[in-house]
Amino acid sequence: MTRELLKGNVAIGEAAIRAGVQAYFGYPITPQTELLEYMAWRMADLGRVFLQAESEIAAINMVYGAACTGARVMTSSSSPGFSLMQEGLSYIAASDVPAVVVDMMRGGPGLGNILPSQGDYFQVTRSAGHGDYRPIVLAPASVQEAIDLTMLAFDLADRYRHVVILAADGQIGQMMEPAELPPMQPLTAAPPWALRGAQGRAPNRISSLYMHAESAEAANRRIQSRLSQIRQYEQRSLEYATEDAELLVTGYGTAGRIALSAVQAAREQGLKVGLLRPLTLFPFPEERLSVLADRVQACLVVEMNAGQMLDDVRLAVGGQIPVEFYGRMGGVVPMPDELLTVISRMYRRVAAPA
Amino acid sequence: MTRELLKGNVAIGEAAIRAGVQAYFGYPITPQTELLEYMAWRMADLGRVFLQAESEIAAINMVYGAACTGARVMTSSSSPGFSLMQEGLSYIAASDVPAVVVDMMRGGPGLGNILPSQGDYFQVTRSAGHGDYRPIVLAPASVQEAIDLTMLAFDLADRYRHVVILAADGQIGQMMEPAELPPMQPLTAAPPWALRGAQGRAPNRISSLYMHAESAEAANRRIQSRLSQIRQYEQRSLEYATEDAELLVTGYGTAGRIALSAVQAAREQGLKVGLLRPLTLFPFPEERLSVLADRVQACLVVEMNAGQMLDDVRLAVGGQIPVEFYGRMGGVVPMPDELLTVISRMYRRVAAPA
Amino acid sequence: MLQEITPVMLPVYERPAALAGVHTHYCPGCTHGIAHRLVAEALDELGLREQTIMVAPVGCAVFAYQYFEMDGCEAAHGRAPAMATGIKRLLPDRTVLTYQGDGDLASIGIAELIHAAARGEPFTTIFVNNAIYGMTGGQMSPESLEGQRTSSTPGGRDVQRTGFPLKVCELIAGLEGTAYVVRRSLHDVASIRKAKKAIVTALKVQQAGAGFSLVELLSTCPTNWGLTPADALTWVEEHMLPQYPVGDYKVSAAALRAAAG
Amino acid sequence: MLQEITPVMLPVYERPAALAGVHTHYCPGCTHGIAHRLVAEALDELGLREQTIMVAPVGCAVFAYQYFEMDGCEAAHGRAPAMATGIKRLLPDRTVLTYQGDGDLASIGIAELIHAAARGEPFTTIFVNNAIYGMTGGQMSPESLEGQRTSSTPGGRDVQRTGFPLKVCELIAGLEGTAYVVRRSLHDVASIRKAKKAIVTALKVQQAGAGFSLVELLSTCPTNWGLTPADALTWVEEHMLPQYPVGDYKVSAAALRAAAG
Amino acid sequence: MTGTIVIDQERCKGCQLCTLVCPQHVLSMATDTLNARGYAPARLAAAGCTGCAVCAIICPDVCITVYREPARARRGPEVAS
Amino acid sequence: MTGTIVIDQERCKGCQLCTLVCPQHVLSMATDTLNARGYAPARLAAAGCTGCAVCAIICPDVCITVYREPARARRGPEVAS
Amino acid sequence: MQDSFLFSGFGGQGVMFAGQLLAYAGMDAGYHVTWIPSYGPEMRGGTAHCFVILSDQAIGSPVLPRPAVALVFNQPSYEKYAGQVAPGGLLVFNSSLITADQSPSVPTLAIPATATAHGLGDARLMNMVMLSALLTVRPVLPVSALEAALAAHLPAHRRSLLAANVQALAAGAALAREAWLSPA
Amino acid sequence: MQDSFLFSGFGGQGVMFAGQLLAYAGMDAGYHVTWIPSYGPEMRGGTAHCFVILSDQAIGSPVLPRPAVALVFNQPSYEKYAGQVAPGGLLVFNSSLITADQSPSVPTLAIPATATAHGLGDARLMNMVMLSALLTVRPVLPVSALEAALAAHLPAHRRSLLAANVQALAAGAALAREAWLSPA
Ligand SMILES: Cc1ncc(C[n+]2csc(CCOP(=O)(O)OP(=O)(O)O)c2C)c(N)n1
Ligand SMILES: Cc1ncc(C[n+]2csc(CCOP(=O)(O)OP(=O)(O)O)c2C)c(N)n1
Ligand code: SF4
Ligand code: SF4
Ligand code: SF4
Ligand code: SF4
Ligand code: SF4
Ligand code: SF4
Ligand SMILES: [Mg+2]
Ligand SMILES: [Mg+2]
Repeated sequence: MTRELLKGNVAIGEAAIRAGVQAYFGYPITPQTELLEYMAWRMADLGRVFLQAESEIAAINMVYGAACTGARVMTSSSSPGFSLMQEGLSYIAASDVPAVVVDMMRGGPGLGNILPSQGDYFQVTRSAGHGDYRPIVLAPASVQEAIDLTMLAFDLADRYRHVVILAADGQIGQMMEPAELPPMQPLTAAPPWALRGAQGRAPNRISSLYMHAESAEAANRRIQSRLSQIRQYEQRSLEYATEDAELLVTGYGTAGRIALSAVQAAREQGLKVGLLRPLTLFPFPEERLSVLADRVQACLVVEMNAGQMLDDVRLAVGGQIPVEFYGRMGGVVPMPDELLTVISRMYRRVAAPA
Repeated sequence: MTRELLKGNVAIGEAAIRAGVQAYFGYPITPQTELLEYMAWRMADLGRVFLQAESEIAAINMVYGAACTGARVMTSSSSPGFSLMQEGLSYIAASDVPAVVVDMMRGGPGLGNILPSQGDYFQVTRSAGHGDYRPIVLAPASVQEAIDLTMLAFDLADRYRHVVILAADGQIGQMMEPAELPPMQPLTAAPPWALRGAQGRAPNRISSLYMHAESAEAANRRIQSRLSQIRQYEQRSLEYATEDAELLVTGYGTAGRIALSAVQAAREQGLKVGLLRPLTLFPFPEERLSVLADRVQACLVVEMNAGQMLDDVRLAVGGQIPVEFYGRMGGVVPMPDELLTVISRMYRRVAAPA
Repeated sequence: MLQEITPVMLPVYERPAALAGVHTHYCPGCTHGIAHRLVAEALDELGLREQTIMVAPVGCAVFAYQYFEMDGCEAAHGRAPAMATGIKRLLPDRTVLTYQGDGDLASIGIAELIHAAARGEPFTTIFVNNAIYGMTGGQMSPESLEGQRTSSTPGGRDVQRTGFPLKVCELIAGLEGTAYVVRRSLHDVASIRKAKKAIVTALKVQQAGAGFSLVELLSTCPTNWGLTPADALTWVEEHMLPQYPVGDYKVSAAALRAAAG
Repeated sequence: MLQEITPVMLPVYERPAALAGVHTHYCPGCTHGIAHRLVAEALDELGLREQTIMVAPVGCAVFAYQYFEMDGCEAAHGRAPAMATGIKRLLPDRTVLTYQGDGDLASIGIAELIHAAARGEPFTTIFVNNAIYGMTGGQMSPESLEGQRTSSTPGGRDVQRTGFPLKVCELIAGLEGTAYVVRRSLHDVASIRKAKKAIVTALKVQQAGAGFSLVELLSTCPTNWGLTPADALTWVEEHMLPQYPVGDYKVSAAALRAAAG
Repeated sequence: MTGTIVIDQERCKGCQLCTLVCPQHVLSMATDTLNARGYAPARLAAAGCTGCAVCAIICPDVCITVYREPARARRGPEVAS
Repeated sequence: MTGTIVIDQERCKGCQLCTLVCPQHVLSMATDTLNARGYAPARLAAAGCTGCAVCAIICPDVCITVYREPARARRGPEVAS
Repeated sequence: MQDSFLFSGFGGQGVMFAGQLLAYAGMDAGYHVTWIPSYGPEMRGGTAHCFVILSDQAIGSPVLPRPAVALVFNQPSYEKYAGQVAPGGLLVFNSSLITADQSPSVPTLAIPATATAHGLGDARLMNMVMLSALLTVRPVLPVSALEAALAAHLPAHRRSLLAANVQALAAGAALAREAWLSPA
Repeated sequence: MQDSFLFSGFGGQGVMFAGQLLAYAGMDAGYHVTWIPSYGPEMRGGTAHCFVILSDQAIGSPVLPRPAVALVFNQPSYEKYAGQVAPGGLLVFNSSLITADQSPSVPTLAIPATATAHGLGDARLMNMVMLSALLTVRPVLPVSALEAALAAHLPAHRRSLLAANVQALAAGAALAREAWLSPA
């Protein structure tokens, strides 16, 4: 395969297609619109299903229906639109049907703006709707990762029959970078639980309704055990220069990527700084983080929000080391220099006090 | 005032009325429907605004509009309906208008059932929509508290110009208990920022749109500083027998109330067990909890979910002491005896090992 | 038993195969049960049971997916048309049905209904209009009649404050995507027969891919109306029928052909 | 300047007071600007500026609340009718206006529109129909014409797959809560004059509390249509007008009285 | 005697609708028993059933199976047309 | 000469609509300057303006103020009716 | 002291009001009190029930897995709850409508409540007959407390029924004394 | 090596494509590359811009507060960005449309690009003139790399313009050599 210069939104769309997505339902919203627009012609070209829904609510419920047929299906949106999908997401998760949802996060709360942000971390990782469950959440930091994690998203969705959210931000959606697309995969066959007409078999029924507390609790336990499997097997993260680091920086997606530049610069200045960049936000790579927490003096969390993954980091390190936070909000993307300043100050304070 | 036998849903409605709620917009959903039904006749009787909205989305956006006029306004729902309000809540919070929202939680995820649950803890405390903010969240455990916290909700909403969520569950909504209602309060006057026509003054404008990153970040900082004030001044909790406790039990709302029975029973058996019951879920009473964490040997968190406040407890105690969890899901309410068993087992293990 | 079934007697009316054997939770005399039976009979008649997917609503018919002997699912409140769209787009040769109450379809779900209809999604909606929110205990629905007492309009529906009854067939018949939009009633035997015919026609229209089809059925809620089952039928006749006239609101040319064929 | 304004000359056309002095972000030639001006003129004429509350949509008119010299707010996408309902219910004697694009009103917001209309909420909606999602860069809206190329219908709108244009006036005129529902166009001077009159009438209808009023304005999006501003006007005339005929779709008796008074 | 019916006593919810529509007035409600779910079921209480199936058509709980003598039965169920 | 107009050069976005509708053909677009926002604004380029206000009615950016001699002005703006 | 009561029967049998009346009486007597119904579609067509607790300290759970006392008004409720009463408890049942075909491990009190109510002219008085029968054999509160509660809390539109209700209370108490004192 | 480029002008001036072409050329030369546009309503009626980075190591941020090089195509872009170029950087501006009324602290290169493009028969070639002018004085990549990138990446429906584009590249390079070598 050759490398192409690809826009994040387009790359995700094409990756989904190569992963065998059979239907896309979506509603325009900046900064993910190009993904929808790409699907509009590409899916039609391939004779697959593309439909611009009347709203994000309709889109997620179309996804719900389409997913019930056993097909690989997808929708994408950005923060306000993602908020509108909460009820539908909760239904999907409760019904054990796989679905992939892209949240190309933008500045919030409210209408906010269309600039890159990570303000939906809580919403994507904690529940995405009412009731007890957590979606699998993947956080790409580059166009290539957007492709790779989109492919992974479909596999995980099918494997666990669970909702997978690709949580990126406007910068990743809008940016072009060289990247390599995987080969086209064949469409997956419909699984036995799919709704396709009860021909020669007992009816299949998909629902999230459990009138009685006992059956509802059993359904919840099923979800929880699925989640603990996911916690056990699916934690993923990348590291840079953590071997001898005194200060560990952590951040995901765009913030994590920019933090890498800052960490590299800090290393050039001789500071023993390392980076852990989670690829999965749920399951949060707590195992790896707690291993690293044993080694470093302190940890700095960088996010494009007011401090959300911060909770997961603090939970993972469990008070072992001081954890500090640096965040920009409302669509401001921190610059490498800015992070370098923050890192070196903190380094002097906590890791190598004079 | 005399004590009356009041149903939780009705008590909340009447408390809101006495707090001077001028408009109620809502959509039926079990187990909060009686609240809507009560408002239907009571508000009409008083010549205030009652409107059954076409959906929860309409309801929350009617609340948004009505709140912009400077009136005290309210809606109520239960888990799936609350999920549908996420976008609207985020807009309201971003626009600095006060609003009170009741979430009478039920078994989830998905359609689930109508039984009592605390499965929305994450959704209510973490963001209630996209972007960075947290609603103030109050958690009553009895009909009397439902009344008192409803009154408080309106005051806090006005004081901070913020969203306040009363997070109860089906049991509190459905239960009758003796309780005392406060006297009727006069309606509040419209604040200067309210939209009521720009007569003889410059226009007032309310929005959550900040095109530029700088202004959006400034708006976020305003919200964050409001939140830190709230964190500083509004943490509330109740305690029982914590002075000499070796094991601290904590739970809110119905779970906390039932835990109290279990803790009392444990005390009768001579076990040094105490209870902390948060009244505010955001701000979480972390100060008090961390003080207590210094004194006790271990902490048990009890919830009617898979472990959500658990995170806040672990964050507050910061690894000082072991924290364990006991939860029931999908509408199952734990029984006092059941909790007593859990408590005494844990007590023997961690607090007073033989 | 007063009459024995002698060997010479033949069954002329039996439980349709498309209905599951389970007990339903409907209240005594609730005509949801009749609507279910008619749908099942229609599917049996056309031999569609094994290729049908049923989308149940949130409302008293929330268990509908269990009450039919076929593949089914349960949509979020009001979103059945969106869910059905998702299914039908993936499986265009299957028969897809939504079954929705008036709160579900006309209140929270009106956007999804209108857009599915405007797009001409070729599935069939059975719209059970009992002028009230049955499941949640009898609140006003958009279909409640002027003056109707409900638990959220305790003084009777005041149309000036709560709005005017929403006439769904009339509303959507003008949309180009609709092929077959009719209203029938379940309040007596003759009407039930006509309702059945309409459901059969709607399914044929769907099979022909002619566009969106909807059969509205005026139905009872004895429990929340506070009437006996028999009085509830009379209430439909006396109060609902004048407001919601039965009739064919749209039969497109393609639908006509499909019905004939 | 070729002509001097001599003292004997009087201004006959000035910027309306209800328009704020700020620059707008609309593209050159976009008729959103005309719609804004007409609303401002109508409010000035009726002396309503100081008692009006404007609800802006999400769409290119997202800043409308800043472009008028009056109280205003900014609704979530499609929810302006709900927000306006909240305001109007609390302040029944104020004038409440929503200003919505076709994506906002007819797609995501159709439920809130229909229910506000069915309830007869006495506020006024200015519905700017440019047959496209302007702000997000030109995707299909429910109003896009058959065959129209948009960024989400690159091969032209195929009504069989994407649905048929949704005719909002026609859809809601039959609702009992609507008092005044008309369509006008902004494609030439004569039409603009008529549009202005309709807005004035709608506001009078609102003042009379006669019910819900809506003025649809056929508008341009030169940027996303890929046309010059002048060609865009022609496109409205040649392509939109035949599909969306201007006219009075509903003028209730009460509205007639209000308009006359 | 041209027809008869069988009422599933356990399914019947005692709504009485069948008894009201039967043109032959041969149906009535049990007064002596309740079924397991607490309902007094309908019963064929007199001779004269014609197998017209009107009761079955109105029964919301699909409790009634209708039988006819072959001559009439061949004319097919009136229900299904 | 019965009227004139003033075009707010900074507000004008150069859309040309006024120049196309002016019945007197007295408007044209600047070719020599751009305003601060980069647009070539419209200008009154010839004598003959009647103050009919047609240009102002079509202008999407409300750039045009129209003046008339008192006799005609008293008839009131044609815009507002 | 803590005592818990399950009331169960068809909708329309006055299950909820009977429970509420006990709760009112308990409240007026200074007890902590909770009342909680079954709610929502559970009720649809089936049996309805409510749970009442009286206690002299704060009540944790308003529902318990096994009530100390069950008052069952119809056969399905009997089937469901007869075996669930806590040890040391009591089962009161409406023998007019219930065929007692189980042998519960707790004492039972059979009251022909519907028949008695009929005799008093209104079958809807059945719930009062049952309630006073209960308090007669398990005197958590005196039957007179129910009378007072009725007088204080009967909604205005039902005031006219006060006398009949009081009569029913008396009848229930009489039946209970009889049944309880004369071993079966 | 890391170099960063801001392209800014009116929509329709080929801002985005110029940036993309540089990115393509950089990619083909083996660099890490990012390209990112301004997007959404920011573009509405105003100036559009994009930001390109070429680097020999992984690129953290695809946008920087101050570009090393700014290519401005129109007056508003000049006003906005002339002062923002990083120290040691370069400002290239389209002198056909821009009156240089500031004195930026970085060297400037004035290219009559629109006029030149006009001369070549198509004003839309302006962006190519500017781009090759830039690479001529700041030879991160040879101008020939742009030609190759054009050949490789010009979309099919624009293929017919290849020759004209290549001509424009040559013209830009010539202009730049002239302007740069002959001090003003
Ligand atoms: C999002 C959401 N809102 C509200 C509810 C509560 N709810 C359940 S059923 C129902 C109304 C059902 O009425 P209708 O559709 O008329 O059906 P019926 O019961 O009358 O057959 C409502 C409001 C819900 N489950 N989900
Ligand atoms: C919930 C939500 N979904 C989507 C968007 C993105 N969005 C912004 S404006 C718009 C469409 C606007 O189109 P229209 O209403 O026709 O107005 P126009 O711009 O054409 O005037 C969309 C989809 C959003 N902001 N919020
Ligand atoms: S509540 Fe009404 S609609 Fe629901 S099952 Fe009972 S009678 Fe039927
Ligand atoms: S994008 Fe279209 S609708 Fe929006 S301002 Fe520009 S021309 Fe007007
Ligand atoms: S089949 Fe006809 S005659 Fe026989 S019982 Fe039924 S309704 Fe009566
Ligand atoms: S109609 Fe059916 S359910 Fe009703 S009484 Fe007759 S047999 Fe029973
Ligand atoms: S007022 Fe009339 S004549 Fe004068 S410039 Fe404008 S359009 Fe032309
Ligand atoms: S119509 Fe207005 S904006 Fe357009 S060119 Fe004329 S003055 Fe300028
Ligand atoms: Mg209904
Ligand atoms: Mg539009």
